[in-house]
Amino acid sequence: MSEMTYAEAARLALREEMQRDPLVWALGEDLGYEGGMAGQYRGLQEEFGDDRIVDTPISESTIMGAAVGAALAGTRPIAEMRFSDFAMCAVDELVNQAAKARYMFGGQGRVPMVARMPIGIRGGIAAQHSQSPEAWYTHVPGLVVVTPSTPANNRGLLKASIRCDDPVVYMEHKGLWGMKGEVDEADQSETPLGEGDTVRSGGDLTIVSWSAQLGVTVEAAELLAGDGISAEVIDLRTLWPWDRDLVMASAARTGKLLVVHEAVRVGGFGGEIAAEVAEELGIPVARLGGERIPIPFSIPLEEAYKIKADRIASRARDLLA
Amino acid sequence: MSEMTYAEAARLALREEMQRDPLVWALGEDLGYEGGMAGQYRGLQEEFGDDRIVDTPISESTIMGAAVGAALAGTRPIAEMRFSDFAMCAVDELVNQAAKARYMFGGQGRVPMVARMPIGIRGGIAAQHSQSPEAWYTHVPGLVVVTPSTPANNRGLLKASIRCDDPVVYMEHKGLWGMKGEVDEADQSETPLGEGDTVRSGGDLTIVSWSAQLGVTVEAAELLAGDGISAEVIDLRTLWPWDRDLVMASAARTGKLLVVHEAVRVGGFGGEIAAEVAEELGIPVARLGGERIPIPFSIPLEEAYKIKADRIASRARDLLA
Amino acid sequence: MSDNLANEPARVAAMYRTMLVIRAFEEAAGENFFAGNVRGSVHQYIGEEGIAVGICENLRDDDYLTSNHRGHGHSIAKGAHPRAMMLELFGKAGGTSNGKGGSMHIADFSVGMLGANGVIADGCTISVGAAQALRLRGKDSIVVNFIGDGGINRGPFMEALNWAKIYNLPVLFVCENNQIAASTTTRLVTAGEGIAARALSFDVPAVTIDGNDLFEVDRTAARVVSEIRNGSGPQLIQAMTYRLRGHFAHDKAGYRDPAEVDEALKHEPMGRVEAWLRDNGMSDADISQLQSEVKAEIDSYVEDAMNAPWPDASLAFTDVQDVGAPQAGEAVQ
Amino acid sequence: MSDNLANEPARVAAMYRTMLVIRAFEEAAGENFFAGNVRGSVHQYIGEEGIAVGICENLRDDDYLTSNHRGHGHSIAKGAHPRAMMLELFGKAGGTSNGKGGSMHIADFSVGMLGANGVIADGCTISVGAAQALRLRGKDSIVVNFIGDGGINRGPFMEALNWAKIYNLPVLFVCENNQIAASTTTRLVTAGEGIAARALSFDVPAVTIDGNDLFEVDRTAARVVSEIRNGSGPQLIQAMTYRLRGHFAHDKAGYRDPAEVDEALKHEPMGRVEAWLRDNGMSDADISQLQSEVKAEIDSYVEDAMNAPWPDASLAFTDVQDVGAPQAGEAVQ
Ligand SMILES: Cc1ncc(C[n+]2csc(CCOP(=O)(O)OP(=O)(O)O)c2C)c(N)n1
Ligand SMILES: Cc1ncc(C[n+]2csc(CCOP(=O)(O)OP(=O)(O)O)c2C)c(N)n1
Ligand SMILES: [Mg+2]
Ligand SMILES: [Mg+2]
Repeated sequence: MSEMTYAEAARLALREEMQRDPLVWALGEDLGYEGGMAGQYRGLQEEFGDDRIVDTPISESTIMGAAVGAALAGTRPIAEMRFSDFAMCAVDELVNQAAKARYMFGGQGRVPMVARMPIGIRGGIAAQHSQSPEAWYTHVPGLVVVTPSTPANNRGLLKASIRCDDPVVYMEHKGLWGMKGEVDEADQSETPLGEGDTVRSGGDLTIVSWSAQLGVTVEAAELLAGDGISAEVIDLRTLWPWDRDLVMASAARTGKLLVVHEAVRVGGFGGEIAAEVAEELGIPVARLGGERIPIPFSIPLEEAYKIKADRIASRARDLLA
Repeated sequence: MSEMTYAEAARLALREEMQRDPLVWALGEDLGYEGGMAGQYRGLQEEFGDDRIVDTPISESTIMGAAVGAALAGTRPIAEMRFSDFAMCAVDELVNQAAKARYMFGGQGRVPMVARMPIGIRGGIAAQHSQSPEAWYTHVPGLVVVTPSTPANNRGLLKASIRCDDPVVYMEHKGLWGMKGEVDEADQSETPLGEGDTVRSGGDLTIVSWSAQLGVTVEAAELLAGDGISAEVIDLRTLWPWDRDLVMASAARTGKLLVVHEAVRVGGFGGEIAAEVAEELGIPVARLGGERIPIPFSIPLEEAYKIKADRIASRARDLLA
Repeated sequence: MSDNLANEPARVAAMYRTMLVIRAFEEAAGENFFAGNVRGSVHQYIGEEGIAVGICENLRDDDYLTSNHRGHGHSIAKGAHPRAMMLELFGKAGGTSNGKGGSMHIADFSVGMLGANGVIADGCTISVGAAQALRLRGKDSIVVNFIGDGGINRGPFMEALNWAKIYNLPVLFVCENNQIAASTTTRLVTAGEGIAARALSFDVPAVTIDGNDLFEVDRTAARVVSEIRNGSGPQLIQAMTYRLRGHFAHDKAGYRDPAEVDEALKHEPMGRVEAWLRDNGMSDADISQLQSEVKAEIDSYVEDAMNAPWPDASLAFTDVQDVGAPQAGEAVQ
Repeated sequence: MSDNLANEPARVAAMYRTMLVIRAFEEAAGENFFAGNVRGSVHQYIGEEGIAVGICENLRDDDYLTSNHRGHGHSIAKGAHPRAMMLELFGKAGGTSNGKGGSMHIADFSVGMLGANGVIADGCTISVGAAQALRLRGKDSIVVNFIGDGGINRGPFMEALNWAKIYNLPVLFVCENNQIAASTTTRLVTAGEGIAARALSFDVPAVTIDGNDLFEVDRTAARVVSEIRNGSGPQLIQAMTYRLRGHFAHDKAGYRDPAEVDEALKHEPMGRVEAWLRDNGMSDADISQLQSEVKAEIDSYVEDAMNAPWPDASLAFTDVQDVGAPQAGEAVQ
């Protein structure tokens, strides 16, 4: 066990997979010297060469499109988009090509690539650098969607995503780069895609969350514990496929479901989970997500967007009332 | 009253608005001679000139980006994308620029544009020409999302969208181009954005749908009527803002909600509506949407994707059972 | 496929035969579109056969090809089987994609045909990535991308030109310049001298040739392909040609002067190869023999396609993804 | 703003003052970033002041300008008020966007500044559309777009060049070539001779000038702007310059040789204008007087920004849209 940050854990995972498999490579802007926004690629270009850690021009469509071609041609590329906001410059290549090639061609080809696009609010980077569009990609057949929440699962999920034969939309959270946690370097196993994690057990209600919002949700669970309310908190970790069995079992037991995410509530993935649970179990459900506004720059405005622990706790109390 | 097709009604609306307001113009590929894929622009270039019906190169990013600039600069452009699938080549311009400009600049500018991008299955055009991504745009603050279902409301909603000061994602359905219906040419009024339409009243359950799926849903209601089940059918018409009051009132009265859409069920807008109703009313809800697969080409496969009237009826029966 | 030797008759006859197969395939595709047997958009390659055949004659099975919406000719020239392709157009089991893709998504990975594409210019970015993969895998194969003269105005193509050059990738861009994009005369929406000038501005060598002259295409491809295989980096060939039919089968192309089409017919590629074969010892009898043989072959594929079974509905739910795959049948309950 | 007359001292002094304002603004922005008063990314324009000032000196308030992530200098030169801009950087009420946008989204529509932009090259497509709007509205204004030498490799920019030319739009593209994009030496990721050659391949006239020479920028802009206003269609100016600081305030730029920076300092634009003013009758006293005056002005804006109130949280929910607007407060319950 050693302590490392979320970014360092990602770097470790990538390094291990690049050592394991010479066909794993990454392409994106400023990966070499800069080593990625948060150092998640640091030193890897020196170690593996500039044809496996490729510095590219500012050409998002081609970063993504080239990854599709490279995957169809037998390698395992990681297309680094820096921000999920910039990945919107390559939605066509991801959705019309990566997600559909295997199907359109009747299974002749596979697209084992990782489209890496950090999400979320980091503080003061405003509307074009703070979005959380994960719900979009859950709606696209062919894609797997992953949202790591800790150093340990960022390592395990990235390893699993690189090894996966499907195109994986890998969404780290910019606010978590510096988060510290224990990682067992000796353990080379993947964190299985599609498996949620019950990070706190409880019997009064089930709260489902993911990515950076998970931490806030756990805080809320503490607050609730103070009032004698025991909340079970599930970290979904993978949004597609999401761990339906885990969530249903928990919700069936507690009889109440609350889903919380940083992304805009309207059209967010919370709707999918809440609807599925309501359809199957007919229990009370609730959702918390961002208001339908672009992310503002100024501190008080940005704070007004965020879903704080006290709001989560009070929504939970309403649900139990 | 005169009978016309869905495409002719759209052409009528555009022609009327272009006559009314010299700052309304359209840009896209093959609008002049071809008159749009379904003739929805036919003859308008001769009438208004090629600087108001602009034939463009194959440059989707610029069609959308130019519309944003032209809107900020005081005109009312209509960016024709031909297929919502191709609009994915311009998601950045729509989501990062059109939707956010007014907000990022503190209200200094407006973006009164229509991003016109037909959705849906037309028969045999497969995975890259048949998608229904309307849910995506409901998730984007700043955007209005419209899905006309008849010639009459295609005319009225297009007029309202052109007059709207917000960027409107206008999603006609390719399968409806030839649909005939009565249109009152004398009536110049808009179909208000955000207002749903109760197309069939009933007391046993509420079925919400939109676009081409609405017709199939009405068929299903007929089938149900045969079994003595009276379904209320609501055509949402606008997805953002959606007519929450109308849906809640109906669902509260019938006590059961079913949402049906052609788009993929996972991550679809049905989840939003079902979740909202379940949260607010705690009544039984259900959703029907496409399986999470790309749209296949071959008839039996494409048919397997579609949500037929009998499936809707049987789901409704389960809900009442 | 054979090396580019002198134009010995047998080799030319073989290329001519492939051109005939493409022409006959496209005629049959069009007829069956109107007969209601083929749905969707059928973009015919009629009049442009010399380009695909002349280029692909100089490729190996392990070279990759990426195509666009008008991909039937490219696929046949690269070695995809026209029978499986015809079944695909009909949406039948046994089609290249088992009916999942249709006309705009023909592919045959076994001969390096990485797929036709319904989104203009996306094949360009896919190509440069495929070339990077070849380098990582230590292969000496190359990638050929076919793009139209309308497609060159999409940004991703221009990004791909820059990309291919800076990484010195083995990519051959072939711009099929038929002077039109759907109903749009491309000259009117294309600034400057066009694609060759643009390619040169990226330092990508570009040559403009008569795409209706099989021999010029073949000669040029032989040289350029070997240069690229030997490390020259990307190059571009602009092949001038003419789309003898509408944009797709159901386009009457009323936007152009019939006289223009009549004129173009004089320069179409088949006749010119035919003439050469006549001058080089092939008799009229041999030629019409070959033509009817090919016609019969394609007719038999149409026959097969008519009689072939539909894919089972459950196939709609396969080949999506390994992780989080849909439960087939769930929908067809 | 004034026409481009001879370089009479008063006019040059005015331009010099604007350059000083930009320099002082950027220094203050950086200091307050490190002091924790300004959040996010602060991309300083230090060393490139001559370009924005020389170009905008030749524009009218009703000409439009679109910018990129490095937009402070462009905004000030176009006439945005540095006080409102400083308040915006601090996220305070009274900022250009009332704190909603921050450094990367400075705009002042009252002087035709249509906004800085956080997405590289999106200003290019916005510009050509704004130019089409000007034509529809019968205005003789023009649109100026600033793009970096890294940004030229994005497809939308290349699409926009083609677009501007085919519609003969009044657009001036100004490529600020500081030879770097974040930590990437753009030469290494840019094929061919670069942007001027590319523009010419679209038949867009392009000229390369010393962006650190205010006089050359001013002279060139005077000519090109009037040609465009008189219907020449789009043109491009490549202004060679150097980014004296890191990519953004928190970038130490360890990827480049300090010697390179020292060399560049010899050619930075301020000193050269200063020398000219000295030769043309401005005393050292006048100059340092002007410098301290500007410094004091910017300091006062920082002071104002420090003391200005935060925007009310409810403002987060306004200016989104008219139809389907969020219910403010709902979130802050
Ligand atoms: C991104 C995108 N935009 C638009 C279309 C619609 N479309 C299909 S083919 C075509 C014209 C293509 O012209 P060209 O590239 O010259 O190829 P040609 O058809 O002449 O072979 C268009 C506009 C598309 N398929 N993809
Ligand atoms: C589409 C997109 N990709 C990447 C980025 C991240 N980014 C911001 S500035 C920058 C470098 C820009 O370099 P250049 O265009 O030369 O402008 P300069 O910073 O040198 O003024 C990059 C890559 C972005 N903002 N938008
Ligand atoms: Mg063409
Ligand atoms: Mg630069």
